[in-house]
Amino acid sequence: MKISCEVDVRHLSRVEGHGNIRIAIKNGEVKEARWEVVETPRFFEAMLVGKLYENAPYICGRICGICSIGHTLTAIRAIENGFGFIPSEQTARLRLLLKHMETLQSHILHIYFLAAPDFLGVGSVLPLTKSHPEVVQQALRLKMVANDLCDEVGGRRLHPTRTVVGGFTMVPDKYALAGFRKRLQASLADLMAGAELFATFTLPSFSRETEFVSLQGEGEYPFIGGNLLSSDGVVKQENDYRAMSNEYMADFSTSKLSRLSRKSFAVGALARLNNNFDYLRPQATAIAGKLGLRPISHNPFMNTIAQVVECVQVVEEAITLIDALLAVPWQQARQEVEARAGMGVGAVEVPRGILYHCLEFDGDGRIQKADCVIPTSQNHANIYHDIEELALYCVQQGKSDKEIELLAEMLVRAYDPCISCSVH
Amino acid sequence: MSKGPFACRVTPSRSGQPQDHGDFSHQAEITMVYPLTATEKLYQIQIRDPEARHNFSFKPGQFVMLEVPGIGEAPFSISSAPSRHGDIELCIRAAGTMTTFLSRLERGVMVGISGPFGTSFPVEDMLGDDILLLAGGLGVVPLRAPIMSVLENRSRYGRVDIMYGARCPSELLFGYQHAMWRQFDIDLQVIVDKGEEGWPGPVGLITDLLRRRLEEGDRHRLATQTNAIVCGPPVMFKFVCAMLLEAGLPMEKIFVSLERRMHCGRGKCCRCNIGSTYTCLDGPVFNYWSVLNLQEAI
Amino acid sequence: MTAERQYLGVPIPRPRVGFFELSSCEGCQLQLLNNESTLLDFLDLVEIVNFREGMKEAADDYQIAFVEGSVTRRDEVERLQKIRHNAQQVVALGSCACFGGVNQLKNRFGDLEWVKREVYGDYPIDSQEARPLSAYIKVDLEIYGCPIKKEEVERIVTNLVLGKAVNHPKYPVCMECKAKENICLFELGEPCLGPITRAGCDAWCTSNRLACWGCRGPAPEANVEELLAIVARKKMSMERLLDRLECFGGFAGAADTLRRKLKGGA
Amino acid sequence: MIFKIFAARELAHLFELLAVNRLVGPVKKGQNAQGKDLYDFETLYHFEDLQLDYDQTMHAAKKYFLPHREETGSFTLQGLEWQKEVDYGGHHPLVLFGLHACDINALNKLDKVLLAEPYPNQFYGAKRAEMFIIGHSCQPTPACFCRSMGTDSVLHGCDLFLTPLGDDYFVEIMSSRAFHILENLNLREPDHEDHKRFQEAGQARQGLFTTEVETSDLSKILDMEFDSPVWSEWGRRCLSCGTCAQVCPTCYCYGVEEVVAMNMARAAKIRQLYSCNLLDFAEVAGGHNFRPKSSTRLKYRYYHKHRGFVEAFEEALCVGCGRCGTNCLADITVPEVIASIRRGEVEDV
Ligand SMILES: Cc1cc2nc3c(=O)[nH]c(=O)nc-3n(C[C@H](O)[C@H](O)[C@H](O)COP(=O)(O)OP(=O)(O)OC[C@H]3O[C@@H](n4cnc5c(N)ncnc54)[C@H](O)[C@@H]3O)c2cc1C
Ligand code: SF4
Ligand code: SF4
Ligand code: SF4
Repeated sequence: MKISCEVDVRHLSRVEGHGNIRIAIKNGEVKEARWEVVETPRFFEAMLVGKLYENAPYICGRICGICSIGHTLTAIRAIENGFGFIPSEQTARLRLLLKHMETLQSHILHIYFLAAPDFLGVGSVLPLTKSHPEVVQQALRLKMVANDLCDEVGGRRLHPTRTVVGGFTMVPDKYALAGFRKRLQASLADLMAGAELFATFTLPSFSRETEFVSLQGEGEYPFIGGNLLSSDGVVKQENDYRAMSNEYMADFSTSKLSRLSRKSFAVGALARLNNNFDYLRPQATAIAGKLGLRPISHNPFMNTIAQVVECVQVVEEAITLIDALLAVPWQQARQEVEARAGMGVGAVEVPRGILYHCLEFDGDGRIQKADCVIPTSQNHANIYHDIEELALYCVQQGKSDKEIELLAEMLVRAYDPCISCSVH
Repeated sequence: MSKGPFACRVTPSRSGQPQDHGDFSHQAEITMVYPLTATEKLYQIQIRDPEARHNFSFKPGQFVMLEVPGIGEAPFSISSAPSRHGDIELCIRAAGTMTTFLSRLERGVMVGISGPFGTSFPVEDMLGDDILLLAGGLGVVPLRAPIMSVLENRSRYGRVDIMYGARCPSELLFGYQHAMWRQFDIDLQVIVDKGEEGWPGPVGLITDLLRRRLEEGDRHRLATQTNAIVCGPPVMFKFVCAMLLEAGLPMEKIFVSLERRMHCGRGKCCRCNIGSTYTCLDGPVFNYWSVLNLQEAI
Repeated sequence: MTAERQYLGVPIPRPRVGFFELSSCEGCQLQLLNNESTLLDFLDLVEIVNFREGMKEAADDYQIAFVEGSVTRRDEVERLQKIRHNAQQVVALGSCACFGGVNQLKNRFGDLEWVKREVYGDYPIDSQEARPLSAYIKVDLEIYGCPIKKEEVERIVTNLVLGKAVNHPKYPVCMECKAKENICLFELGEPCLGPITRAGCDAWCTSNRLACWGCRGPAPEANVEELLAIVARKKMSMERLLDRLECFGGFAGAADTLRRKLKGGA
Repeated sequence: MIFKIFAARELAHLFELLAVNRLVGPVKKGQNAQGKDLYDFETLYHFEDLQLDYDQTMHAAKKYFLPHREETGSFTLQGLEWQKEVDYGGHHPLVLFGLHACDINALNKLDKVLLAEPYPNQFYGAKRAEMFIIGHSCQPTPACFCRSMGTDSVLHGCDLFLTPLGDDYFVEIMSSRAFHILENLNLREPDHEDHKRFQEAGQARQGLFTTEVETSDLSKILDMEFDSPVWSEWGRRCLSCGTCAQVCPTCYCYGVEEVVAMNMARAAKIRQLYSCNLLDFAEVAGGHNFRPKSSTRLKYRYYHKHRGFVEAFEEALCVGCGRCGTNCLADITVPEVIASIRRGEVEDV
C-alpha cells in the first residue's frame, strides 16, 4: 500500500522551547520531512558585551531553565580559564556534585514526564498520577532528592545563587550532606525500579548512522572540562572548540547549527555513553546491560535509555563525592580571582551534550565578545536528518498517519531538546 | 570542691503554665445572615458553649475579634444590645479580603470570636442627660449598641437625638428599625449626600442637621447636660467635634470611636497604636480630651 | 470533572488554567514541576488544560492563563492577544513577563541592528525590543521573580481559587533578609538591591550570600536615590550597582538615568 | 545579692554542666570586608564556639523569644466546622549564655508590655518562662549609648551575671536555680580585694563610653517638635526597610497572616514581626494610610520608643544597644536623630 500523509505539528509539546515537525508523503514518496526551530532569539551573546565578568554566570544561567546550573558552571569555567585560575579541590568537588544533581533532575524530568507518556499511551504525566501512581511517586522522589541537593549546594535548584567565579559564596551543611548521602542510596532502588519499567517498553527499531561527539573521559566518565572526542576519531582541545562547532545558519532554524566530520553529529547522553562506556560505574554498567544498551548504538530513541543509565552513574558518583567532602574539614569557600585580558573557554557536559562558553575580556575583566555553543543547537541538524530518514523508514514500514506523527514526535523528544537554550 | 560534672537541667523559674486568655477564641456559629445593602450584611453569631455564651458580657461600643480560619481575623463592633450576652449581632461591610469572604458564608458556619475588647460609651454615666448620637456611614454600626442600651432604659434619659448621614439612600443601614427607634421618643434624622428617586428626606451633610439642632438647643443644657457620641469617617470627626465644642459641650462629654488596623485586639501587635495609646485597649472609644492628646488621631 | 470542593461551606471552583511561554528560559513553568512534594495537591487545585512543556493536549477554554516570558517578536504579540481573548484572567509569570526580564538587557544598547549583527552576522533575523506583557495587553496579576518562588505561587494560586485577595508585600527584601539573620551584603562589600526590591522571595539570594539583583522589581516607594547615595558613601562601584539595576527590567528608569550619568562622567 | 568568685577556667565546667539544655550564645558568624569579626547568637555545640569577648551581635537574640515568623494557631477543617490547635512553644529550657546588660534590660522591658494583663502574649510568655540567662559584662563600642538610657547595668532579669577580673570571674547570683547550679563549681567568697577589682573594672568601663544621648525632657521635646522639618530630612533618607526594627531587641510589633493549605483541609495563622517603618503599617480598610510618608513612620518609631512607652512605663523602649544605627544603611542612628531634633537641623553625613 502506498501511503500518503501530512504531519504538521506546530509547537511540539513536552519539549523545552518551540519547534515544528512537518512531514508530507504522497503516494509513498516523501515530499517534505523537516524539523523546524522557530524559537525567538534572545541575544544573550550581545547582552553580555560590555558587562563585567561576574555578570556572565548570573546572566547565562538564564539561558535555560532546565540546565541553568550547567550554564552557570560553564560560564564560570570560561572565566576562570580565561584568568588562569584553578579552583580548589573542594570547589571542584562541589561543582561536580551540583552538576550531577542537575543531570539527575533533568534526566528524570525527561524520562518520566516527557518521554514515558508516549510509551504508556497517554498525553502527559497527569493521567499517570491516577493509573501509575507508584511510578509518578518514584519520579517525584528522584527529582526531589536531586533538586533538594541542588538547593543545598548551589543555593537554588534553578538559577543557582552560591556559584560564583572563584568558588562558592557558602559551603553546604555537613549534616545535611550526610542526610543526602542516605537519600541518594535510597534513590538507587528507585532507579532500579525505573529501569524495570523501561525494560518493558519497546523502542522503535529505527537507526541512522551518525557521528557522536562528547568530552573525552580520563579515568572517569567526563562531565567538566577536557578534550572533545568524536566517534569518527576527532579529538580537539577545549580551546579549540570552534573546530567542532563550525556554526552556520539554515532556513529551517532560528538556532545556529553545527557540523564536524559529516553533515551532522549527535551529542547528549547516548553520545557520551557511546564514547565513554568503559568509564561507567558498576551499577550503571549493569543497568546498561539490562536495557540492552551497548556501544555503539545508532538508534536515537536509545538516548532516553542512556539517560536512565547516566542517572545511576551520577548517583553513584555523587555518593563518592559526598564521602570525599565529608572526610575533610571545610576550606575557604571562595578564592580571590584576578581579572586579566584574554580569552577563556569552558566546556561542560550538561544533560543534553557539550556546552561551550567562550568569553573575551579586556584588562578590567569586562566582556568584549561572547560565544555560547549549545548542545541542542549541535543536535538540530542531526534531528533534521533523522526526521528525513524516519519518514523514509515509515514509508517502508507502511506506518499509518497517526503512527508517523507519534514516531516523529517521539524521535524529537528522545533528543530531549532544549530549544530556547539552543536559540538563546 | 567541685562536686564533679553532672547534668544540670534548668527548671522554669516562673510557676504555672501561661493562662489561656491570651490567644483564645470561642467557637461560635453564624446562626443568621441578613443582607442589609449591597455591601453590608448583618450576622447573628452565637457562642457555641452555653456557659461561655452566658458569661460573655460586654458594654456598648466594645468590639470583638472575629476569625475565619485561614482567611483572616478583624475587629468588629458589637451591634446588638448588651443584654443578649454571647448571642451577638455584627454588621459587616465587605471591605477587603476577610470581610468579602465572610460575605460568602452561609448560616451554620463556625467562626472564632474573642473579646469583648476595648472601651465603651459610658451610657450609665449619661443617665438623666440628653444624648446626641452622630453617625456617618458605617459609623452607625458601633452606635447601635448604645442606642439599644438607651432604648432599654429610655425613660431614664432626657432628650435623645440620632443624626445619621449616609452617602445615598440605598446605603442606609437598619432602615427597618428607624420607625421603632422613633416610637421610643427619639428624634431620628437621616440625611444623604446624594438623593435618589423617591427619597423624601433631606439632602446634605450631617453637619447641616447638627447645626440646626445646636442652634435651636438650649445653650445651658448643651453645656451642662448633653453628651455626644460620634462615629464616622475621619473628616466627619473633625467638623462635628469642632461644632460641638463651639456649642459649648465639654470635651469630656464628647465621645468618639476610632478605627485602626488591628492584628490582635490585645494591645500587643502595635498596629493600632497612636503614640502610647492602643486603640484596642485604651479605645476605640475616647473622649475628646484624650483625642486632643493623641498625635495623628483623626 | 471532580466533585466540587468547599471551604467552610463556600464552593471552591477548580479553574481551568493554561500555561504559556513567550521569549524565556521556561524556568518559571519548570518551577511548578520542581515542586515535587506538593505537585499533586497543586494539580488537584486547578485543572490544567494547556501546558505545552508538559502535555500534548491543548484546549483554548481556559479561565486563567499564566504567561511566562517577554514579547520580543511580532508573532508573540498575536499569540498574547489571543490568550488575552480566551482567558478571564491573565497572570504574568516571572520577571520576563512582568518587566522584560534579562531579555531586555539587549534594549540597553538602543541599537537593535547592532545586537542582531553581533550574534547572527548578516543573516536576517526577526526580533524587536523585549517588552513585558503589560506593554501589549491588560495583565490582571503579576507574579514576580527570576525564577518565581514556588511557595509563593502556590499561595497565590490557593488565594485565587479561594477568591482571597492576593497582596504582595509592600516592604523591601531587607526585611526578610534581617529575619533570616544574614550578614548584610554591604558588610561584605557587595552592592545589594535588597533595600529597594519588593520582598516575597524570603531573601532567597541574600540568604545564600549573593547580593539581591532586584529580580522582583521595585518595592512601592523604593528609595533609589538613597541607595545610590549609600553606594557612593561606601565607595562601592557604581558600575556594579548599574549591572544589578538593569538586569531584570524592574528598575529600567533608574538604570537608564544611572547609565547616562556614568557614561557622561566617563 | 550574692557575690562569688570562680576561676576563669571553671567557665568551661559551667558550660558542660548546663550542656544538657539547649545553649545559645554569641558565635563568630563571619568577617566583614574590612576583616572585622561579626557575631550573632546561635546554638552552641562546643565551648570553643562561645565568644564571650564579642563586641555586639548583629542581631538581637530575638528569634528565641519573638521569632520573626511563628505559627500561632493551626486549624483542621471539616465541613462547616474546624478545630484549632495552639502551641505556645518553649517546651525546652533555653540557656542564654553571655547576654550583655542591654539585651537583658531589653527583655525586662518587653516583659512589661508583653506579659502585661489583661492579655499577656502567651507565645512570648511560654518561651520566657523557660529561659536561664547568664549575663556577661561588655566593653562599650562607639555605637553603644546604654549608659544614657540607664541600661548599662543589670539588677534583675538574669540568673547570674559574670564580670571577668583577670583570671577570675566575679559572679552575681540572682536566682536560686543559679545558686544551685553553681554549687557544683569551685567557688569562693569575694574578699575586699575582689570588690575593689570589681569596682575598678566598672570604672574603667565607664570611661570607654564615647556616645551620649541627652534624654532629659525628651518626651516633651518630641511632642513639641512633632512638626519639626528635621523629620522630613530623615524621612528622605530612610529606606522604609524595617531593618532597624528587625535587629532591635525591644521592637515587638507584628502582623498576622492567615493561610490555607493547598488541600484546603488545613489552615494556619502566622504571626510575623513587622515594623512601623514599613509602608503599610498604618493602613486601614479602604486603603487609607495614617502614615503614608516615610518621615511620619520614622518619627512614629521614635515616638513609640521615647515618648509613648515612657508615658506608659516611665522608661524608654530603647536600651541603647546601637544595633539599629549600625545596621542602618542610611546611617540613621538614635543619637544622631535625637540630637538633630534638639538642634533643629541635620548635620551632613
Ligand atoms: C474597633 C473597630 C471596630 C470596627 N467595627 C466594624 C464593624 O462593625 N463593621 C465593619 O464592617 N467594619 C468594622 N471595622 C472595620 C473592619 O475591621 C475592617 O473593615 C476589616 O478589618 C477589614 O478586613 P478585611 O480583611 O476584609 O480587609 P483587608 O483586606 O484587611 O483590607 C481592607 C482594605 O484595606 C486595603 N488593604 C489592606 N491590606 C492591604 C495590603 N496588604 N495591600 C493593599 N491593600 C490593602 C485594601 O484597600 C482593602 O480593600 C472596625 C474596625 C475597628 C478597628
Ligand atoms: S544583604 Fe541586602 S537585603 Fe540583606 S539587609 Fe543587606 S542590603 Fe538588605
Ligand atoms: S533576593 Fe533579590 S534577586 Fe534574589 S530572588 Fe529575591 S528579589 Fe530576586
Ligand atoms: S532602638 Fe536601636 S539602640 Fe535602641 S534598643 Fe532598638 S536597636 Fe538598640
